Amino acid sequence: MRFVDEYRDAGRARALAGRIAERCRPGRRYTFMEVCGGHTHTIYKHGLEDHLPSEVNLVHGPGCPVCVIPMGRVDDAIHIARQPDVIMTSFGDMMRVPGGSGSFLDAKAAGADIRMVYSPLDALKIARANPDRRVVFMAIGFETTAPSTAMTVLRAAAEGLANFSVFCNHVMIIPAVKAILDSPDLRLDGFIGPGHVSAVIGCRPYEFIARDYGKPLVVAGFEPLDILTSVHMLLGQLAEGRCEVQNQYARVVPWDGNSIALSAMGRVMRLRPHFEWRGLGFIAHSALAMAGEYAAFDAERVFDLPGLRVADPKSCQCGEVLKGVLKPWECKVFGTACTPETPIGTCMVSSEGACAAYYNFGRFSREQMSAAAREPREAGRP
Amino acid sequence: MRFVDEYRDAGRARALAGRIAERCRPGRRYTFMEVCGGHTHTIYKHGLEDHLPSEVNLVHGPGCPVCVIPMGRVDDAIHIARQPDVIMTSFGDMMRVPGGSGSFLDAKAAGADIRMVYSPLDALKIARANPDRRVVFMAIGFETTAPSTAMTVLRAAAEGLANFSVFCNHVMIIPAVKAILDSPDLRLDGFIGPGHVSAVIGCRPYEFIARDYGKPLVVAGFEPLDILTSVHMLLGQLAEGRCEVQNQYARVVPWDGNSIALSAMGRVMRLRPHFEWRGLGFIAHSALAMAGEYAAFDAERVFDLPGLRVADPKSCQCGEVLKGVLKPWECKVFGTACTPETPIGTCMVSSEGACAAYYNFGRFSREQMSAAAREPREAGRP
Amino acid sequence: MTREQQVLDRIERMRRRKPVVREERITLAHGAGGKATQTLIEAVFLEAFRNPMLAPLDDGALVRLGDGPVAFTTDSYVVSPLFFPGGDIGDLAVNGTVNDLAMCGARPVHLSAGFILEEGFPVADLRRITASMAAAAERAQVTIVTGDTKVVERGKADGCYVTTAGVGVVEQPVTLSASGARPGDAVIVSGPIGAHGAAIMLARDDFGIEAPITSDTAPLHGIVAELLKVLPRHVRTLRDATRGGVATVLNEVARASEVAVVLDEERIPVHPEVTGVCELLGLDPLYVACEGRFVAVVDGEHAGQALDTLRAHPLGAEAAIAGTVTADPPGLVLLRTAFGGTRVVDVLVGDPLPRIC
Amino acid sequence: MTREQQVLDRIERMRRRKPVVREERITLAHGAGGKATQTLIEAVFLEAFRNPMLAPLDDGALVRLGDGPVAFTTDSYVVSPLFFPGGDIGDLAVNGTVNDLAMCGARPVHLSAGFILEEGFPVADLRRITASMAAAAERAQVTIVTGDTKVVERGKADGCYVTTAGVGVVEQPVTLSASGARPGDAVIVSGPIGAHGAAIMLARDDFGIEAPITSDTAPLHGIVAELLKVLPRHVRTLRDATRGGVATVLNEVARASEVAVVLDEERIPVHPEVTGVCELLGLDPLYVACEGRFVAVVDGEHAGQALDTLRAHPLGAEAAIAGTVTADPPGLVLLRTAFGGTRVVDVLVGDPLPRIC
Amino acid sequence: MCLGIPGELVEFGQEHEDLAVVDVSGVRRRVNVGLLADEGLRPGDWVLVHVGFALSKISEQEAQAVLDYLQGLGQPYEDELDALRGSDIV
Amino acid sequence: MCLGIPGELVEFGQEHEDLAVVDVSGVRRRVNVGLLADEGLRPGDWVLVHVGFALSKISEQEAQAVLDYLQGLGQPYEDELDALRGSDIV
Ligand code: SF4
Ligand code: SF4
Ligand SMILES: [Mg+2]
Ligand SMILES: [Mg+2]
Ligand SMILES: [Mg+2]
Ligand SMILES: [Mg+2]
Ligand SMILES: [Mg+2]
Ligand SMILES: [Mg+2]
Ligand SMILES: [Mg+2]
Ligand SMILES: [Mg+2]
Ligand SMILES: [Mg+2]
Ligand SMILES: [Mg+2]
Repeated sequence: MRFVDEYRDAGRARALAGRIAERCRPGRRYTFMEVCGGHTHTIYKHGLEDHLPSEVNLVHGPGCPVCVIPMGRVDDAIHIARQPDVIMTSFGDMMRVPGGSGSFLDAKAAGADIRMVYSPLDALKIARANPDRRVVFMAIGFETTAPSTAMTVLRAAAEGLANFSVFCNHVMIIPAVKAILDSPDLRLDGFIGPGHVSAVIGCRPYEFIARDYGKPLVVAGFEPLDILTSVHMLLGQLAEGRCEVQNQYARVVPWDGNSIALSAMGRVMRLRPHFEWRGLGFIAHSALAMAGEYAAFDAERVFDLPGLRVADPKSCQCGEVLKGVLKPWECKVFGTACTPETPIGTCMVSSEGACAAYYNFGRFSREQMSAAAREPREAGRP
Repeated sequence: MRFVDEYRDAGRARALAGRIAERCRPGRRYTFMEVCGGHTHTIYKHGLEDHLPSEVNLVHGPGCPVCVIPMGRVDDAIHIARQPDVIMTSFGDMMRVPGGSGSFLDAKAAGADIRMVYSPLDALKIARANPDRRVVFMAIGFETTAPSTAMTVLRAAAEGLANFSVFCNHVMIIPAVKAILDSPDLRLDGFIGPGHVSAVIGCRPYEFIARDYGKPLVVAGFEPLDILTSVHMLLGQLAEGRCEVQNQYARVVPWDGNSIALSAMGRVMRLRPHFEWRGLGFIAHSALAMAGEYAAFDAERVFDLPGLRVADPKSCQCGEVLKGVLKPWECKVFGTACTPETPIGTCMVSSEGACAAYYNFGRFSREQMSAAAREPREAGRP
Repeated sequence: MTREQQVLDRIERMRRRKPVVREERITLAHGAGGKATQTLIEAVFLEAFRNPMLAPLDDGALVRLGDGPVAFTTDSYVVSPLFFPGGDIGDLAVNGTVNDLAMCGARPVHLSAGFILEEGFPVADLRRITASMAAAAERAQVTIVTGDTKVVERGKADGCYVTTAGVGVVEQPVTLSASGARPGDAVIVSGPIGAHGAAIMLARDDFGIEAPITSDTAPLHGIVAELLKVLPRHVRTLRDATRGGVATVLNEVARASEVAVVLDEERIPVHPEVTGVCELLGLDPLYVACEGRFVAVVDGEHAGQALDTLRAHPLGAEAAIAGTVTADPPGLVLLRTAFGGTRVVDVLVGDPLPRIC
Repeated sequence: MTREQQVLDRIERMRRRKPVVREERITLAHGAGGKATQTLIEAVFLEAFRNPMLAPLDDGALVRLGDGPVAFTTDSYVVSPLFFPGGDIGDLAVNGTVNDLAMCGARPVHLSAGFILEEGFPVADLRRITASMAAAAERAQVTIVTGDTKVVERGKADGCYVTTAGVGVVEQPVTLSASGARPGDAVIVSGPIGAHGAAIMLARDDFGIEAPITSDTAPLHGIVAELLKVLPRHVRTLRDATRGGVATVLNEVARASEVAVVLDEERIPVHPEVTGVCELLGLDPLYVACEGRFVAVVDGEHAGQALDTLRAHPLGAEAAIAGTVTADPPGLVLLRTAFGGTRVVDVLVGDPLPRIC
Repeated sequence: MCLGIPGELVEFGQEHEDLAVVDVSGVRRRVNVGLLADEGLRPGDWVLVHVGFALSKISEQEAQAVLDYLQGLGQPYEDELDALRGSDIV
Repeated sequence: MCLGIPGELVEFGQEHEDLAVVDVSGVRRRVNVGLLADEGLRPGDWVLVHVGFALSKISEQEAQAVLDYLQGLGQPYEDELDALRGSDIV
C-alpha cells in the first residue's frame, strides 16, 4: 500500500533503531508521551518497543476518545437509545464502553436499536431511509472527527432532515494536554503529537507547550517508522538542547491545519464551559456542544436526559494511566478484574486504549517475547 | 362430552336410519338443503350419508360465510392490512380465501401483519396492547356471529379505544334463502334450518318459507343425530302432508331468539341496501354495515378502500353449488384445478364449504368407502 | 363406472402427478407438515438432492459407513414458546432426533446440536435448555458429541432454535419403511394422541384456553427396541406422529405402500382434554402433533402380540390397534366414524398450529 | 522476577481458570467465534453435555459406530446476505461441514440438512440455495441423505438458515487434534486468508466499500487427503480457519497443546484487497474468517514436504509456512511483525463482523 | 364458522360482570356472557359458546326430549345394538 | 478512532460535488471531499480518509522527505538488510 508499507519496513526500522540508541545518553531515562491512542495502537500492534533501547520509555496519553468519555454520558446515550422510536448510531468502538449500568451492547441485547456505522454520513443515510424513526448519531472523537460530524449536520440541515440529531461528545486535545502538563505527579521529556488531530488544527496550537512548559513536541504519523522517526527527532532536540514543535507528518499535516474543517466546526458547534473527562475530572473549555443555531439537531435538546454524573469505580486507575503516571499493568485490576471482555475502565475497551493495547498485544515482557520469537525460527524452517 | 357424545351414538343412528328408510316412498327422491355450512361439515365429517337411504339427497346451501364473500371485499381487506401501521385480525377460516390477487396468507407472507383470533374480543385485546397501531377486525359471519362483533364494538366504545375498527362483512341468512327459493332452476323438498343463526333470530323468520313457498323447514342442531332426526322430521311432514317450521334444536334455540343479541346488532349495525354474494350476485338487504353512530369503528370509513368489484373466475361454479343445483364434483374444475391447496372458488376454502368438505372427507363414492371399511375389519383384528 | 366415479378417478390421477410449488413465497403452511410441506420437500429438496437414500423420505436415512448400516437423521426445532408444560425445546430436540432414529430401527448413539440464538436471549434460559437436553440425552442413553453456536441480531430469530442430528446403529436386520404396509396389516397407535400440539397451543395463550394438558415428548427408542425384539420380522413401518399428526403419517404410509388405511375412530386413543381443546378450536385430533407417540404397521396376525408388548412398556400403556390396512382404495386413509359412517382422512392443508416443534 | 512479570503471571493464571459467563443475555459477541463464544461453549454447553468425545471441542467428534471410527460434525449457517460474491449460504453449508469432517482426517460421506425458513422467503431463492448445495455436494462427493424443514413467522428469522451435519469415515489411522502441536512443529496456512469474511462484509454493503473480493468457500477434503496420504504420521493438527480466523484457531491450538505459536507476519498470505478492506475498517486479517482455508501443524522436519504437497493442489497453490511452534510461553500466539517487533495475537474479543457463516 | 360448543359455566369473572369461565371436557376458557344477561345464569348451567361469547343457555329438558324421541324410535333395535357394542371391545 | 487511511482519488461523484471515490489497495469507497474544497483535487491525488471524509491531501514530496531522512540515517545498514531480505524467501 502506498504511504503505508514504506513506513513499516523492518530494515529501515533496524537502521533507525541504531541511530536512536546512539542518541541516548547511557543511564539516562527518556520518557515521551504519545498523546494519541492511535499511536498507542501502532506501538503495540507492530511491536515497536522491540526497536527502542531500554532508555526510551513511552507513556500513553489521553488521546483515546472512547477512553475519556464519562459513564454518565454513556448512560445518557443509552437512555436516548431506549426510546421506542430511536435508532442510535455509533462507531464500533463505543459498543462495549461501560456506563453506570451496562454498555450499548447490553442495551442492544435488551432491545434497543443500536447500529454500528463507519461514517456519520451513514447515520444520515439511515435517517433518510427511516423517516418514521428518530436517528441519533453518537458523536465522539477529537478534532479529527468533529469536522465530519459538523459537515454531516450541515448536510442534514440543507436537506431539511427532521429526524436526525447528534449526541455531541466531541472533545479537544489541547486542554487535555494542558491538564496533564499542570498535573504535579508527571515527569515527561517530550510529546509525540497527534497526527490526525493536527491535520485539522495544525501545529501552532502546540507552541505553548515548548514555549511555556519547555517540552519538545513532534507531530507524528501513524506508521511505526513515523513514531520511531519522531522519537529520533525528540532525542535530537534534547541532545541539542532545542525545544520546538516539529512536524514529522508533514505529508498529511499542514502547519496551519484545515481551515474548512475548522470553520465547519465553528459554525455547527460551540465550546462547552467545562466537560468531564473520565479519570481526569472536569476540564474547562475542553469539549464541544451543538451551537444554538443547530438546536434542532442537538440530541441534548431533542431528548430529556437524566444527565447524572456517575463516579468511576473505586478500583479504576484509568486517570493515572491516561496521565501516563501508571503503566497499564500497574493498575491493581489490570488483567484480572479488568480485561477486554469485562472492562472496568474505558482504557480497556478501545483497541487504542493503553490497557487494551497492552493486554491484547503486549502482555508478555519484551524479553520473553523476543526470546520466543528468536528461538525456534530456524528449527521449524524447511 | 355432555350435549355432544349423546348425539354421535352409532347405535341410535342405526335405529334412526331404519325409521328414516321406512318413511321414504320407494322410488321417490327427497331433496333437502342444509342451509348452514356447519351442517355440511358435520355430514361429511361423520359420514352421515352412510345412514341415509339412497332416496334422500342432501344438497348444500349458501350458509358458509367464507364461501359467499366476494373477491373485491377480500381485496379491500388486504388493502387495509397492507397499511404500514395496521394489524389485521381475522378468524382462521379467512386466511386462505382468494381475492383478486392473493389471500390473507399471501399478503402475510409478503409482509402484512395479519393475525388469527379466536374471538373478536381477542382483536380488542390486541388493540389495547398496541396503542400505536391500528387494529382492524375482519368481521365475517351470519347472525350467529354478528352479535359478538356488535358486543365487541360496544365494549371498544365504552373503553374509548381509538385504534380499533371493524371491517364489517356480516351477512343475513333469510335473504339468501329467499334468493334460492326464487331461483328457477331449483327443486327442493325442504330445508334443514341453521341452528346457531336461529339461536339469535329464533324460528319465526322462517315461517314465510312454509307459508309462501310451501317448503317445510326443521331448525337442526349440529351433531349428526340432530341432522338425522331433522331428516326424519322433514320426511314426517311430507308423509303427513304438513308444511311447518319445526325446531329440532330446542335445547339451544328459543322460538323467539335472543333479544339482547338482536338489540346489540340493531344498535351497532344497519342494513345495507344491497350486498354482493359470491356466486349469487347482489341481494337486497342481505348484509350489515356499521351504523353511523359507530362510524369511528367502521373500517370502511376509517380507510380509503379501492372497493373494486372483481368478477369470479370463469371456471368457477360456486354459485350453482351454493344454490344446490350442482354437487361439488359436478363442477368442471373440482379436484383438479380447484383443490384446498389451490382453491379457485371459496367453497373449496372453508372446511364448511361444500366443495372442501366433499373433497376432504367424502372424495370416494359411498359404496367404495363402505366396502373398504367393511372388508378388512375382521381380518386385521387380533 | 358412474360419472362421479370418473371424476374421482381423474382427481386421483391428478394427485399422483409430480408435485409443483405454485407459491412464490414460503408461507407457514410449508412448515406445517401437511400437503404444502410435502410438496416443497418433493419439488424442491428431493428434486435438488435426488439420491436413493433420501428418496424414501423416511424419518432418517439408512447409510453404510464402513462395515455396518447406520441411521442418520436431523430435525430443526423452532417451537414457540420454548418452555411448555411437559417439556421445553431442549428435551424436544433430543427426543425428536432419538425418535427419528428409533423409527429407522436403530439404537440412537450420538447426537449433534446446533444452536441459533437471538441476541438478547437470557443466558439463564439457555442453561435451562441445555440442562434439559443433557437430562433427555441421559434418559435416552445418547451422547451429544459435537455442536455449534450462532448468534443472530435481535429480531432475526425467536430466542433459540436448536437443530439436532443423530446417528444410530442398526443392530438387527429390520426392514422398516413407509412403503412396507400390506393389506391385512394392523395399524397400532402407541398411546393417546395430540397432547403435544394441544399443550403448545395452550402454552402460547393465543386463545385464552386453559387445560391440564402436558406435552407427551418422550424418547421412544426403548419401547421400539422391545417391539422389534419380539417381532423383528413382522413390523413393517414405524413413524413418530409429529407435525401433521397421525393422519399425515398414515397418508404417507398409504401413499408409499399403495394401500388403504382404515381407521376406527372409537379405537383411536385421545385424552378428553385434548378432545375438548380440539372441539373448542374446530380442530381434528388426528392432525395434532405428538412428540412421544408413534404409529406401527404390523403384520395382522401378530398385532395382538405387538399390542401386548407395547402395553407392557410405560410409554405404551394406552397403545391401541386403531385400524387396518386394505388393498383398496390405494393411497387413501379412511375413517370409520364413531357415528357409524366412513370418510376420507386427507393430508393436512394449511397450518392450524404454527411452530409446535 | 520483575514486578511486571509477576503481574503477567497472575494474569495467565486468571486466564486458565474455569470460564464463567458473566452476561445475563446473549450478545452478538457470543457468536463471533472469539473469547465470548469459547466461554459460552465451555461454561454452558460443555458443562451441560460433558463427555470425552465433546471435550476436545475439535471441528467434529470422532465416534465409534459399529466397527470403525466415524467423524460426526454439525454447523448452523446464518450468513447475511444469503448470496455473496463467490458463493451463497448453500455451498457454504455444504463446504463448511465437509471441511469440519476433513479436519478430523475423515472422508466426508453423508450430510443432513435442516432448513429454517422465514415466512415470505422467495421460493426461487430457496431453489437457488438448494441447487448450489447440490452442486457443492457433488463437488465434494457427499450425499445429502436426510433433512428437515421448518417455517417461522415473518420477523423470526432472516430468510433462510441452514444447519448441516455430516458423517465421514476415517480410513487411515491419524491422530489429529488441537492438542497435538509440539515445539519444533511448523504452522502452515493453506492459502491467502480473510477473503470470505471480507467478501461478506462488502456484500452486506453497510460500509459503502467495493472491492473485487470473492469468498474462498471451498471443500477441503481433497487437499487434506493428499496431505494425509503423503504424511499420515506427521500432521498434528488440522483446523479450518472459519469464524475468528487464523488467530483464533491458533490460540485454540496453543492453549490445547500448551505450546506457543510464533507467526511471521510477512509469511502469512493475504490478498492486497483484503488488506485494503482491513485497513479501511481497522480490522486485522488474522481475525477475518476463511471458509476454504485451513491451518496445519506439521512436524518441522516434514514441513517442506507438506508445503510441496499442498502447493501441488489447486486449493493450496499459495500455501505458506507461516510460523513455528515453541515451548514458551505456553498457551500464547505471538507474531513477529513485518516491522521487526513481536506482539501477542490474542483471542478475538467482541464481534467485528456479524454473521459471516 | 358457526361452530358452537356446549360448555359448563364454572365461574363468574372478577374483572367485569360479563366475564365467566366455561369448562369443556376439562378445558377452560373465559367467555363473555353479556348476550345472556337475562337468563340468570349460575354455575352449573350449560351454555353454547361461539367465538368467545355464550350465545344461548342450553336446556337440559329439551336436550332430553330429543334423546327420548330417539329412544322411542329405536326400541326394537336396542338388543341388536348391545350385541354390536359388545363385539367392539378389543 | 483517529484511524486515517491513505487512498487514491479515482473518480468524482455524479450525485453531488463533494462526493468522490478513493481506492485503497484495489478497494473502493465513496468519500466526502468537502473538507478539501480548497485543494483543487484531481484524480490521482492521494488523500487521508477518516470516517468517510477526506481530511487532508497527502503531499508526495513531504512523504519522500521522511524516507530520504531515513535513507540518510540508514545507509551503513543497507548491505546487511539486503542479505536479510534474501534469506527470508522460502
Ligand atoms: S486496568 Fe482497567 S481500570 Fe485499570 S487503568 Fe486500565 S482500564 Fe482502567
Ligand atoms: S370446485 Fe372450486 S370453483 Fe368449482 S364450485 Fe367448488 S369451490 Fe367453486
Ligand atoms: Mg419423524
Ligand atoms: Mg422427521
Ligand atoms: Mg429427522
Ligand atoms: Mg422428526
Ligand atoms: Mg461450528
Ligand atoms: Mg471448523
Ligand atoms: Mg466447527
Ligand atoms: Mg462443525
Ligand atoms: Mg465449521
Ligand atoms: Mg423432520
